[in-house]
Amino acid sequence: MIRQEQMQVVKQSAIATNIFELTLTGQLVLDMKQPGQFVHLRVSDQMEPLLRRPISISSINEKTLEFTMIYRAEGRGTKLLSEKKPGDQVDVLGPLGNGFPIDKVEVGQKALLIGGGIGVPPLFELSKRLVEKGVKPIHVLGFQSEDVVFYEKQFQELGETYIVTVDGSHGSTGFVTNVLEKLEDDFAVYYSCGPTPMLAALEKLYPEKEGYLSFEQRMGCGIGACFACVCDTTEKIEADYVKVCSDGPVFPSGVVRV
Amino acid sequence: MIRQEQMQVVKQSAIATNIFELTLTGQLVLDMKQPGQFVHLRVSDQMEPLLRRPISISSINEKTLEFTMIYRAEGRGTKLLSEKKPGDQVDVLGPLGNGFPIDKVEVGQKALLIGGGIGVPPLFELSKRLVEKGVKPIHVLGFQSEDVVFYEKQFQELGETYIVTVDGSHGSTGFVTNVLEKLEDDFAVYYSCGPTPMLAALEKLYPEKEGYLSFEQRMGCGIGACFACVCDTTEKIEADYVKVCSDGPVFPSGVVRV
Amino acid sequence: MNRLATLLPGLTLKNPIMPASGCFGFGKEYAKLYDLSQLGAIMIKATTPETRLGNPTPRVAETPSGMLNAIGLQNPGLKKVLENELTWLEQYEVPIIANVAGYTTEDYVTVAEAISQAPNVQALELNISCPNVKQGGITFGTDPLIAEELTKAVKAVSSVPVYVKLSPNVTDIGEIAKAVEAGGADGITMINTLLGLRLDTKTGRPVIANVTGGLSGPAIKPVALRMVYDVAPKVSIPIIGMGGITNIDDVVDFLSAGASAVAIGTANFVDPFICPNLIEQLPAKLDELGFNTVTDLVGRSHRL
Amino acid sequence: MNRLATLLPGLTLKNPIMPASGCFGFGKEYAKLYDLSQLGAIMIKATTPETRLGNPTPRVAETPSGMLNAIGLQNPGLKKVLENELTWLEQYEVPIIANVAGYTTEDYVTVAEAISQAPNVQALELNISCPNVKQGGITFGTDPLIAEELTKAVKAVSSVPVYVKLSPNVTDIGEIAKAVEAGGADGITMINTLLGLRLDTKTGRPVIANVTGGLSGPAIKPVALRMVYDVAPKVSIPIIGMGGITNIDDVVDFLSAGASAVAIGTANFVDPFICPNLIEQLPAKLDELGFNTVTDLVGRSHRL
Ligand SMILES: Cc1cc2nc3c(=O)[nH]c(=O)nc-3n(C[C@H](O)[C@H](O)[C@H](O)COP(=O)(O)OP(=O)(O)OC[C@H]3O[C@@H](n4cnc5c(N)ncnc54)[C@H](O)[C@@H]3O)c2cc1C
Ligand SMILES: Cc1cc2nc3c(=O)[nH]c(=O)nc-3n(C[C@H](O)[C@H](O)[C@H](O)COP(=O)(O)OP(=O)(O)OC[C@H]3O[C@@H](n4cnc5c(N)ncnc54)[C@H](O)[C@@H]3O)c2cc1C
Ligand SMILES: Cc1cc2nc3c(=O)[nH]c(=O)nc-3n(C[C@H](O)[C@H](O)[C@H](O)COP(=O)(O)O)c2cc1C
Ligand SMILES: Cc1cc2nc3c(=O)[nH]c(=O)nc-3n(C[C@H](O)[C@H](O)[C@H](O)COP(=O)(O)O)c2cc1C
Ligand code: FES
Ligand code: FES
Repeated sequence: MIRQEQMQVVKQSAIATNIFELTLTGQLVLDMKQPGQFVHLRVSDQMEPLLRRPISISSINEKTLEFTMIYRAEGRGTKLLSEKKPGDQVDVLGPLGNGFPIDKVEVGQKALLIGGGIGVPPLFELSKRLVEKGVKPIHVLGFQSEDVVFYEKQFQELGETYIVTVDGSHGSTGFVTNVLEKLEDDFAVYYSCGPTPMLAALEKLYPEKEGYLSFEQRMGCGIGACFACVCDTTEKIEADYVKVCSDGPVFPSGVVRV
Repeated sequence: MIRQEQMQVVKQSAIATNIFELTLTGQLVLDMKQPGQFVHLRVSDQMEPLLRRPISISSINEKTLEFTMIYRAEGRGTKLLSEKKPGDQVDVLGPLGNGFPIDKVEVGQKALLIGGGIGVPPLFELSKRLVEKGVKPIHVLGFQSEDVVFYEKQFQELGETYIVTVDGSHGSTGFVTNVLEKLEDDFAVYYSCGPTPMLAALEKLYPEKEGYLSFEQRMGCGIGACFACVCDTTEKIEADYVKVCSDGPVFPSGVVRV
Repeated sequence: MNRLATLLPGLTLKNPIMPASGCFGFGKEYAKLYDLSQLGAIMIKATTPETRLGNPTPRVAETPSGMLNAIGLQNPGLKKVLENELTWLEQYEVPIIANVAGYTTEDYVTVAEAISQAPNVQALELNISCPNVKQGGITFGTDPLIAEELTKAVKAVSSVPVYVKLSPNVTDIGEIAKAVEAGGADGITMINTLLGLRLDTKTGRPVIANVTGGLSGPAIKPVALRMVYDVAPKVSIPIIGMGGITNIDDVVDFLSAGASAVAIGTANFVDPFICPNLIEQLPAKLDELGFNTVTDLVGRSHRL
Repeated sequence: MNRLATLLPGLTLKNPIMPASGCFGFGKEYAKLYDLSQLGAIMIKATTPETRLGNPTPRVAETPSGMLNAIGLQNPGLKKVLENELTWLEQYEVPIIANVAGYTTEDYVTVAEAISQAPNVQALELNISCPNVKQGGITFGTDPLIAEELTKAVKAVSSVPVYVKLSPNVTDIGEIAKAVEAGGADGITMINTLLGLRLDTKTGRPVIANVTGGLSGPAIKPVALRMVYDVAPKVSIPIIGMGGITNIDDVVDFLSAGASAVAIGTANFVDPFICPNLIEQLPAKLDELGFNTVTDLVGRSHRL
């Protein structure tokens, strides 16, 4: 169920250049069922910045009623968010959307998780759940450069992890696809979140594979009412369009026209 | 000289219902020369609330580079201001305007200081300076009710102090004029800050006395450029109007048409 | 007696607060959050004769205390709105105001005639003010003669009262208001969005794919309020006011300026519970201001 | 070479940034804060033939990300402006743009003729868009024919180039722009304020004594930017853009949309050092965006 709650900041820290890890606590955590869902945050009580910001859920801890997000402080809203301190309240609407389905892969199979930049966070909870289930995740994570790499260790603890940076300052050099081309394709399903060109490249690279891709769009309401976040679809589905906020953000590969 | 400075919050506390005492520190304090001047504060780094808020300087400590304001948290801006914590920065423009002249009263003479509600604060620094000079201040301070009375002790330490509340919940009952009518008028000068009807009543009560009155107006720039804060004048001066922010806020009695 | 009750042509409202068209879809999403029967009414999304896919994305952009949108009237088209949306909405006890849009008089007439016959549609809202469609839309709202003619044409076929939604992008909104009143409008809704632009500073390109978009949210409240205050004394038909309402004081201001009811658009995105919250806060606010009923408050600024 | 240099009819600007009329008085107050010679130009307060005392107070009110004002053209009148203000300003090396206002064509002509002869006045800004004076003012700015005629009349007497300041409170600002160009205007300045209203929620009374006021500040930036973007391709005279500029990105946006220079109004009240700050920031911003000169940046959104 979607709820609105004043959640409390448990901790916040910078984990890479302009990249923050923020943990909130509240009852809303109990409704977070799927990796890949997101929350819609108010960053200020004032009327400016006005709109909520969509941020993916990166990890969930039902026991402590905590969840964590990882985001880049870039514009006005995320910068304000990065100033929140433990004890501060954040107005959270969520959990929103449909996440990554983990029932598409069987115990003992391999799953390929491909993340690009600030698209990496939702893959973390996904990977944890796959490991819990007995699936073997392989992580291929692309970043611009060393100073914005995060969670390398955390992913390594869950499974095989390849880091690639555009400028080669950490891991191998280039794009995730440079790594993928060299990997065996003995995985059952691939999951990805990152910039749209990367998602498009994946669909081309694995035309026969089952894949689940998480998309981004500018949002208004975040719950499906305003039609801000629509994407055109391919012939693969009947609907003429999908809404990223309520039909997605995760779609099976081939559904969204990229 | 008028300066703009990011000053630091030293302390802030509620001293009566919705009434806050805020102390800031910074170099700008060195330019505060006169009791009755004010500062123009930004209460947020965001664009909303947009305008600065004019608040009187209530006391000045050149040694510690600190000054104190007392204000009522009422609208959006002052409410935000009341949330500032020690260590936070506040964007201050000041000192602004012309304050109460203390050279109009001689050593050994009496001065009558009349404050109404949130007009009381600037009289505190004034009284301190008068006492320092060897002038005897008499304070008549009017408030709505007991819960919004502040600084009673502080004024008592400086001189004779009468408190009057509209509802009689503290001190005597009624308006400052009810007290004043019973007081001897053996003072050389009177000084006042408070609601305009009170200032008007004082001018009527003491037509022969030298008086200095501090006025309020909605402000834009706070420095005399935008003509937002003008007041009509009487025949007493040549100018057709005065600006509260730069010609005032303190004017000799009889100058501003009330 | 219900202090919040508001009677308008075709509309018996439990309270004067309703979501604005385009900001509430056809209600399904908000129905998951609260009971829609609480609402005074629902202004559903603009309906056109055929399915419309709207403009390319990005369709929204944030601005200081506001937002731009250029959705482009995306909607499933008349047939599906009747079959899927309005039928579904029948489960709630809430009057529906159907927002009617199009490119030609024909379009408006077609939609108006059919949709006004749906059992829960109690009024139409003629959208002659959408700034986000290239032809039609806005021109209907900026020329008094055309606005009057269109109103007449729609009135001739509608089975329910017709409200006309005015554009703020005009020199004299009072003139348009009087024209639609002369055309037979039963009420006025105002305002639609102000035409605005945001550029991506890095690239110089418009942020919104459609280039310009409609400005809404708190930023426009002073303009909207001025227009309601201006139009109210000039017409004898009621006004449903909107534009930047985000809190109960804003509601009071629009009623004071002469609106008989209000609609909430952008604020739904900031706080999805805004409509029921404001409805709940209204009685206490009336008490605070010393008014018995909402009707007593309407137009008070003109009586001072 | 000065990368910020901007050449406009009558104006050789060190940089394209100047304070907007009415937000900077005649410069005296800001001169206490910084050296006025740093500024690209100064748009001085509206001048009328006689002393004007303006509207009753309150004259300003805050709104979400904006403010309303109804100063009512208070100014010391032509004679005193010439004798006290302009003479005093001669000590600075900064071109003055004199904002000319009035109620009748006569008024405009009288002021224009005299003030254009002051040695440091290098251009006039015809204020045909003040929303805060009952007669005149705004009507000159909303009717293309009247605007054209007034421009002609002023051009006939002015010794310096004439810029016309447009009102945003119109259906089609492009039409007015073309009209004043046809009337001989050398440039356009835009936009003046949007007409708005704020009510005191407690009492229902307008906060501003004049009832309505002009809306300015960040809230109106999307509207102003849209209008500059709209007008720039339609005229061949330069535009000085304004409306809600508060930071260097806003400056870039207005230049990108087609303004050759920009003016800063309300932001001076928020940060009295805004003009010199933005002037200082501009070269680094040009570097960041990969432009050599300000002139290269002007109108880039139309060339993409
Ligand atoms: C489903 C979803 C999940 C996301 N998860 C994450 C995440 O886990 N970590 C992270 O760092 N970022 C994430 N993003 C992107 C994030 O929403 C934007 O970076 C953020 O909204 C930018 O806000 P701002 O205040 O920094 O920028 P501003 O420029 O001030 O934003 C202005 C407006 O544009 C919107 N906007 C700007 N960039 C984007 C964008 N890329 N996507 C959507 N809206 C945008 C803002 O929400 C706001 O409404 C996600 C986006 C979506 C749609
Ligand atoms: C010279 C001067 C000195 C002042 N000194 C003090 C003081 O020491 N302590 C104190 O509590 N108050 C003082 N005030 C009043 C104080 O400025 C207002 O209470 C405050 O600006 C209200 O802001 P807000 O955010 O609470 O209200 P809002 O309603 O959000 O304010 C909206 C706008 O109206 C203006 N405004 C509202 N009320 C007033 C007012 N009474 N006077 C001027 N502008 C107003 C605000 O500045 C703002 O621009 C002083 C005013 C002036 C002019
Ligand atoms: C995303 C969005 C979509 C809108 N769609 C419509 C629409 O389909 N029909 C219509 O008449 N108005 C539409 N509007 C305008 C609103 O109904 C309302 O008139 C306007 O937004 C001002 O109110 P607000 O400031 O409360 O949002 C839309 C507004 C927004 C923000
Ligand atoms: C207090 C105030 C006074 C103004 N006075 C004038 C004026 O005398 N003449 C004029 O042409 N414009 C006047 N304006 C309009 C500004 O010059 C400018 O066009 C408008 O405020 C938009 O810019 P901004 O958003 O940067 O303030 C005034 C604006 C304000 C806020
Ligand atoms: S953001 Fe409103 S429909 Fe998706
Ligand atoms: S506030 Fe601008 S002149 Fe006084």
